[in-house]
Amino acid sequence: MSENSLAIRKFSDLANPTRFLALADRLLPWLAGLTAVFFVVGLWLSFATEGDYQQGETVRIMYVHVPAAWLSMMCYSVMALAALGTLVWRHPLADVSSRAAAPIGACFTFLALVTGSLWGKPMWGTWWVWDARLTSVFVLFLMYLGLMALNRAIDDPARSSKVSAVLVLVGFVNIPIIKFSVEWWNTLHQPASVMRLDGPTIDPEFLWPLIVMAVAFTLLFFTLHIAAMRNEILRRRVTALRRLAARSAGRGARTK
Amino acid sequence: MMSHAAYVFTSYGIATLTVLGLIGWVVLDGRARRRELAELEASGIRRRSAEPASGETR
Amino acid sequence: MIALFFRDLKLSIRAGGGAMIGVLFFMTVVAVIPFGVGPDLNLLSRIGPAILWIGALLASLLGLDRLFQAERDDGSLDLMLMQETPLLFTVFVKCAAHWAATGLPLVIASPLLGLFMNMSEIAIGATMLTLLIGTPAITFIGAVGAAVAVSLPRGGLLVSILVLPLAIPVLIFGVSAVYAAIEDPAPFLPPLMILAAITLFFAVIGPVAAAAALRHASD
Amino acid sequence: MRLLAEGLSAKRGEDLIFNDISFALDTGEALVVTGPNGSGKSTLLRVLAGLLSPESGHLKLENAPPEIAHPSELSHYLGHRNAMKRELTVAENLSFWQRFMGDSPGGVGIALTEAVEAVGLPDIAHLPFGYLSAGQQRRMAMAKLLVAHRPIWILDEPTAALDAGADRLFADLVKAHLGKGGIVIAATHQPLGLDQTRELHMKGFEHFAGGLWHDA
Repeated sequence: MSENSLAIRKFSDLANPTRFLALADRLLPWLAGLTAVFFVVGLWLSFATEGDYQQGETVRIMYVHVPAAWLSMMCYSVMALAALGTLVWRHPLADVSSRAAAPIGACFTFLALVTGSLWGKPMWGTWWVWDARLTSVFVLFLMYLGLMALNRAIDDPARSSKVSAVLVLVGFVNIPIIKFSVEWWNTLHQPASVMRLDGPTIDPEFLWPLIVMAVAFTLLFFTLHIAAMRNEILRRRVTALRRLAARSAGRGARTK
Repeated sequence: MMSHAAYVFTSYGIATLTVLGLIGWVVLDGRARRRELAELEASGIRRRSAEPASGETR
Repeated sequence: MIALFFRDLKLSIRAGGGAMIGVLFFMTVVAVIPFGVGPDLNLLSRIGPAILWIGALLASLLGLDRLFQAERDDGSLDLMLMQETPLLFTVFVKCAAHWAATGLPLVIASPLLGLFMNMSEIAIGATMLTLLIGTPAITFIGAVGAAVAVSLPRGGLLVSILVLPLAIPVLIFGVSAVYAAIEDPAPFLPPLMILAAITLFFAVIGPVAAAAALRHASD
Repeated sequence: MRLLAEGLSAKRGEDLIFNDISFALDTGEALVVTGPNGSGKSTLLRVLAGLLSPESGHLKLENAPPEIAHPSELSHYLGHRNAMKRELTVAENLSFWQRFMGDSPGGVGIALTEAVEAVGLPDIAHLPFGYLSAGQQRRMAMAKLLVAHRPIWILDEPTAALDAGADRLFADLVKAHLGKGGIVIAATHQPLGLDQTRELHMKGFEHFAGGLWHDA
């Protein structure tokens, strides 16, 4: 009972933008530091380990490619959750979160596409194939860009939040398609080897750098996301203050 | 293997550039917003202090 | 005039501007093609240049209808008509700004999409070059359509219908120049020169016609 | 300088809006155009601004600089719409028009900060134009008249959406412009608060069916 009320109080604390800003200010340095540490370790691991006998040096691309691809999907899931928060609970920060995540997600998806294609050129002999996995990730990239365009096109956040939340949720069907495309259609892209029910199938030699890099990228995402949310809150404050300034300037003139 | 190493370094390079760009964008965006907020607050204080003056003239 | 150029550039980058939409549309159109024709890489690399050109043509038509309509809606067009500077220059500068905001990003995005289409390096380079030379012509032709349709309530679709037939020569010579670059026997320069000539021709004719149309549309 | 209109008439579509209007305005003189809705005030002003060509008659400028082809090049036109972009800030809008229009011979526009001060809104030039209220937007559109010098001002319902205080402020601007040897032509329902103005009352053509497709 008391735990429940405590949880609700914390939840409502988060809903207050000022509290969120204070929390973000305290949290961000730690998150950033932790991210840096993980990146140092991860990069060291990924260059210290030996190359794969089959893939050679290019296996090192995987240490960037897999985390970026993972984040491209996780970021969209975060956005979908936030969209749900906007539509169902009308959480004031949910729309901020979804808006702030879109450019970050687009960047990670871009990274996944580019590194994948840099891996594909020496391994498959082509930059790009239109197989299910690659195509659906590209569609995800286009969706991120489309959402960013939508967010920019509608000036008023109160109006755009619901609209873009609906679009995010509709677009969420793409995520399971990406995840299972490799299993549903037998394509060129190799099947998942880390996130499997029967445990990872790759050599621990490659698993460790991969895991550390994945954690580092995830931490990076959360750091950037919180910072971007803070920016978005500040942006909305600026807008609100500007409208206030315009209104009060009119009043000032009338009293003169 | 030399050409493979080139692919590896290109992808790490692009990844670094993208991530640095993203961080730079977030930081600069935050700074710009804070500056705007500070400017607005500064002008807001001026507006508040100007209000009694306009009351006097009335 | 420089002020006008930068104002239009700023407007297209600000919220609600069309600079990003065009590229996004371009990428989407090109991404849809392999679903239609199938993922056969040889086929894609053969039709790639044509698809990039058609995608760029459609994408550069997107924002054209607002070129003068936005100015008319808020009354800016009236002031532009009144100035001592000939309307011709105003139209030309507006076209240049529109191209820099929507056409240039298409040119920059085209190599990326060329890779998706499995095109060779030469084909990608040739496509980029022809797009760089050819897309201004589309903008100048489009300006005529936009000026004709400026006072119509639903001018957007009409502009596309008016402009597409006129833009066909650009498409023909753009695509044939790219294929000439890939296939050895055909010479590359003549179609490219004709393309450049078309662009120069429309850079003169387009603003003249658009200015005339705007003068008569105003009332 | 002297602005002469001789026997002006104008059509919109097939309808004759007004017929045979003549006047002459010297420097420092103002003409207030009054009349009921639909009597052709706006059309007359658009003809004067060179945006519509008159059906008959002509417009002349005596003692004008020789390179001027049409009086509109020496005119400011403030129509129903403000000709400002909602997405840009007020300062960006004004500095664009200042640079785009340039100054007519015989004067210079005032600086941007002075102009927004003259319309009584010095604090909000950094805001996007779309954030402003209708009255504030109108006042900023008037600031546009000040940043680039034009001897002739053609104003269509300039004081619509303005409150009484802003009305007076605007009348002062017009007076100052006349005092410097300008010419003002304004269509309005409200009195502008000007002392020495000439008035042109337009009645419209309810009785007149002179179109091409009417039976004679």
